[in-house]
Amino acid sequence: MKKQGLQIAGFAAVVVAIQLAASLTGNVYHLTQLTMSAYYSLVVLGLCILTGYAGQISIGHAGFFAIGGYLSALLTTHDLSAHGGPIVSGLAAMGILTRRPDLYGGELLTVHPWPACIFAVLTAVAVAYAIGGPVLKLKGHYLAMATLGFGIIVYRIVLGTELVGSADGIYDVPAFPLLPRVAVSGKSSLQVMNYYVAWGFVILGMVFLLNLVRSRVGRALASIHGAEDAAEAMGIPTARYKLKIFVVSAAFAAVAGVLLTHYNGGVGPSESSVMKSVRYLAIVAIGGMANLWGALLMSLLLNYLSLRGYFGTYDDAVFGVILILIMLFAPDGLLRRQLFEDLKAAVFPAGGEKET
Amino acid sequence: MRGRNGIIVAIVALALLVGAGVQAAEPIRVGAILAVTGPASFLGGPEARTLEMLVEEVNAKGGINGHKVELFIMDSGASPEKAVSFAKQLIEEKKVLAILGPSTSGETMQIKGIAEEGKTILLSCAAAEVIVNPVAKWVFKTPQKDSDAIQAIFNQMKRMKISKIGVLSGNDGFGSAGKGQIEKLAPENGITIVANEVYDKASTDLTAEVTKLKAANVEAIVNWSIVPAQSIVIKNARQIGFQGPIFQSHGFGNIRYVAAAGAAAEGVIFPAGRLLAAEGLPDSNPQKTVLLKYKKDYEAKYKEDASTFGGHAYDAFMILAKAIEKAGSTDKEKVRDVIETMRGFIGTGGVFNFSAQDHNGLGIDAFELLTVKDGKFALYRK
Amino acid sequence: MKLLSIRSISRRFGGLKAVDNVSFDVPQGAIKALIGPNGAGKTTLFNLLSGFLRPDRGSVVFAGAEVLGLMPHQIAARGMARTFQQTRLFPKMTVLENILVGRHLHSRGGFVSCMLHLPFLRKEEHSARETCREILEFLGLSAQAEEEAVRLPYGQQRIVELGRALACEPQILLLDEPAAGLNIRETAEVGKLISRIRERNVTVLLVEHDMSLVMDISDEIVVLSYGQKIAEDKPAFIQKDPEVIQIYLGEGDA
Amino acid sequence: MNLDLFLQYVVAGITYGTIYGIVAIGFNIIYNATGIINFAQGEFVMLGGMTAVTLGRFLPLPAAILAAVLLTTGVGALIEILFIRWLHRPSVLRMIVITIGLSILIRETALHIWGESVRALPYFTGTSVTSIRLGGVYISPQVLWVVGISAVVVAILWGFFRYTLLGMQMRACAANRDAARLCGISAKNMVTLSFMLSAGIGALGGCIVSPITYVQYDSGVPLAIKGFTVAILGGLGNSLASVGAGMLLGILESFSISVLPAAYKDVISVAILLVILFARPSGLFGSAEVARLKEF
Repeated sequence: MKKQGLQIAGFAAVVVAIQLAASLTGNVYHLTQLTMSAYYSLVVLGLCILTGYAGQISIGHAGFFAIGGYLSALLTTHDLSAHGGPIVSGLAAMGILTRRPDLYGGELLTVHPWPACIFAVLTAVAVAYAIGGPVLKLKGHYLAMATLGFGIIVYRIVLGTELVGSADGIYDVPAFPLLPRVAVSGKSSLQVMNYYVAWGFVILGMVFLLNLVRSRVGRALASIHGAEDAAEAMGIPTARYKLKIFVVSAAFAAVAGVLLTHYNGGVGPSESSVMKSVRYLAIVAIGGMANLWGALLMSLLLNYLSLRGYFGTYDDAVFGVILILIMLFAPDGLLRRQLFEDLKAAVFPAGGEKET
Repeated sequence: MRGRNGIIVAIVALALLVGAGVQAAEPIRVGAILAVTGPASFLGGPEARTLEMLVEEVNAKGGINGHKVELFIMDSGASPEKAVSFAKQLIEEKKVLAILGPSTSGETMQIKGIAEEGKTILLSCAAAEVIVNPVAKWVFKTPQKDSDAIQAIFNQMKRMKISKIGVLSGNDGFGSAGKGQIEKLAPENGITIVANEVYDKASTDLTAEVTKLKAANVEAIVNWSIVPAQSIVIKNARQIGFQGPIFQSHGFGNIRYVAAAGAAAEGVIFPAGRLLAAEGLPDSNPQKTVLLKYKKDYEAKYKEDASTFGGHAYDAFMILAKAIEKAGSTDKEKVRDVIETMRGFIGTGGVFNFSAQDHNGLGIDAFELLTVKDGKFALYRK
Repeated sequence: MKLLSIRSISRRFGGLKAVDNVSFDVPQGAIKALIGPNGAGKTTLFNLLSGFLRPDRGSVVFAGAEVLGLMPHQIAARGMARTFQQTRLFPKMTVLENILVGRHLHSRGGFVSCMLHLPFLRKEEHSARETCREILEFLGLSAQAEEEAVRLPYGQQRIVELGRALACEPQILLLDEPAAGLNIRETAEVGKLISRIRERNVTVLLVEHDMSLVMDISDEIVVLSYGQKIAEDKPAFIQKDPEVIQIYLGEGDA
Repeated sequence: MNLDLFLQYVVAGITYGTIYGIVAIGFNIIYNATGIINFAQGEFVMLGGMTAVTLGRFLPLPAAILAAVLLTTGVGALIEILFIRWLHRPSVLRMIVITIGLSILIRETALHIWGESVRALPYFTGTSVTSIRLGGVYISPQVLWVVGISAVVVAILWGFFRYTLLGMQMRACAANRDAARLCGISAKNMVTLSFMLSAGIGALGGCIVSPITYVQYDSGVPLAIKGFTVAILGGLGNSLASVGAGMLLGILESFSISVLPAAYKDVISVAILLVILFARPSGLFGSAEVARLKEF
């Protein structure tokens, strides 16, 4: 536990160092992409614990991200003033609704970001509960396909529904006032604050998950990954544990979706695309499957570079190549001590590498 | 652990260095956010190539007012979140004078607010009406209005005494925007939509959809889409023996779609900018020279047919260049004001007349009804 | 006083009667052995008892309650722990961690409390580790506590798996061929270990091929053949039982 | 809905169905030989189409198609040798990720080779508008080509696996690698062969459907997804069944749009996939036991 405290502290220090470095060198704008990367990292962390530790693959996590982002965006942009009626007035009475000016000086009556966010995340959680049961009974390719299928369904629905703007997505999403004087917003004046908000969330999430993996539950999850029947024989309710961790990671994705949507001021179908889900999985794989720190660092690095357009028209290609190379030569990821041994093992099968 | 933290520090230091690298004061900086790859690459591809060509040309001539143009093309892959990231990057970091694109309406709407906040000119190459209506101070667009295209079609229908139509549209931004406008304008023109279907851009066969329309005995089909699948529609319609006229959107303005549809494309009627039928225009037409030049240059350089999409980028860049020239400075405010008051600018999309109320500057006269004759675009003679 | 009583339990796979109407009891504190030629249905019977398989009919009363139809983890929670014929150690975990998983039933931390690392967990974790170290002591594996379990020599892996089951503090321990693939010396050690486990007043039911081991340690023996119970008696008598001898000679096994 | 309309929908369904079926067969061959689902299967179809179109410029159509199929077969072999062959007991997760990576890689390479524009082979007979009229139903001759060639392919495959030594060896490996190895069959070569086979079939599929569906650098993925659905529907590893399943799904889809907005067409097919996975992963036609012992 001490060790973990040090890690977190060290990481927090780095986060601060980056901000100072950026500000002092007059490159504050780097924080924009770093902030976005932070939110994507939340998804990656959630997926890492599900796939890396509990051994349940998911190629549909962008779906949960999208459920969070889209619902929050829809509720905070859909103008209710036209509707009126008892429900609306009722909601207004409960203080759930809020008035705000739009881009063109008009006024909108919409749901306040807080209830919207809560509703969005709860919905994602509910969906995860609902599909998790049957999905997690499946194994191997079947599990991969089922999660992939879920992702595609979300993508299709988003794309085919005019209420959520079909292909255009939802735009003009307002800032999210988390606390008095602290808001998730893309305004360049709030850049530094948002950088800290985002990384604050990541560190919080990291603490939660590190606690989890180092605990009784963490061991149970790892044992499910290692030998499900033995875990069951030790009295671990494997089905329930798998479902719970699935829900946890879905919640991480949904929260990320909500926050990034408010930060970007919009959300589009691309956020729910299969390619996105694959990227998250790729990052977890590159980070070393059961390695939260690795996943976090790789997510930070790759998302940052990708969002700054360093990969140009080769963006997806880069991910593809990295994915293949890592899986071929270092299936346990890069950020590890015995990396070299594994490379040897991979090249000379006689070495017999271990498999996850 | 220390080691790992070390890694991050290294990574970021590196990143900052790379970022800091791009600092050069002299040239005019222009950004472009285009969907060069991904689901809208058929838009972004030609647009990007057109811009590269134009910049080369301008710089070869010594730039604008003696300033060379430095163009940053960012490939958004049609994902809004990237468009957002790039828009901020271009405005805050690259300090660009203007952003050309994005290619899709979705992305444009996502960064509209950012352009406003960053007080940076945005010349969108996307079609949707919402981009310029309501008008936002810094946001302009070069493609013609859907509503005008549709009006042109409806006028033609009235001449042909058609009142019962079936509508098909792609599930992309272009398709859904057009679908909305059609549903809005049809009643005013005394036209009833008896069947209305949306198809996916990855569709492989749409026989079922057109069969449904035929079953509703529509007199004509309007097919509103910008994706390849639209030529599958015409083909399947003809295959199942639909004889009535087929109207397409200006999204059909890409000779490859005609080639793909083959014989089925013959006789399709669609409104489009004059680029596609430039040769057929009377010499009196003011656009003719501009069109022919762009066509010639583009086709010479890239060995592929020029499309109206590239034309939108052409117009966006030329309008900007013209404005900078006239403003005689690279001050965002000044340039923007010049664009807003620009009149009679001859582009590929039509003759632009901007105003404080109209940030598109094109009217219904920007459209010519075209048809396909022997696999080539030709003016439609009513 | 019977701890476990099995009544006319049967299970068939397609045409094959893997376990056919078997009944016997396991008295509290006994070491009972289940022997029989390959394919006699011993492991199937274990899987039925521990809930990994559903029987076609029959009843299993454990500690005075019917356990048939319960999920394996529920049966484990009732106090029945088992090992597997092929070792099922958790990879990428140390010996200690493997044993700690066995403590699952005796700790309470849930998802939320674990994420928040609530104070009570520190005590819980501490005592769990204490117990496990004690068990490692008992197994004579303290030295290997921090090694990765699956990298230990095979013999020790068997012991770790046994210890993991022991960590559940079961009332009864089902051992599926604990001596499989062990050399004579190791087998003898396992034998001693099992007797010492009994001294921790844990009842033991084991499947074993190694006759010498079985004869040494077990109080009673049940003989299965082709899914049916053909004998149940003290080792001394089983050795003389003509039918049993017949099968084994016929099999040429053991 | 009158009879003609009904039949027209059926024809449409059969058209989609055949396409899906071909992709599914590709999946099954590799799955049987390796237990891997090759997520890059759709890319083989795309490659076949693209290459054929390019070669079509200087070669007569049949030659171009043949060459395209052979080339793609080569790619299949190359992929197996470079990325799969030497892996030591790879985990399912690892294989999934690798093949996904391959799919991305091939797609992006195609983008940078051929650009983003759509291509199509000419219709084998007649033009895009020619259609044969049976009663009130219109059928494009190309559809007949697709159905016909697919039928032949399936027949040949069936014969290959039943009656040729090589085919039987592949089945042996599928049924029990180790036993097969003991009989002196090189499992590794069988795997390579399976990749070549399914790449070739995918490519052929890509060629024959491209006049109808067109081909573009990214047209692989949607096909692959339909392919999965069908492969699962028919029971993973069961090629004949997957043809039937393809037809079923195709017809379901074409009718679904007569009641639902077409925008949700794909939701239907994927939803079906999920239902099957939940209800009976062994597929519609397969029983659990059959699913376990893999057959081509």
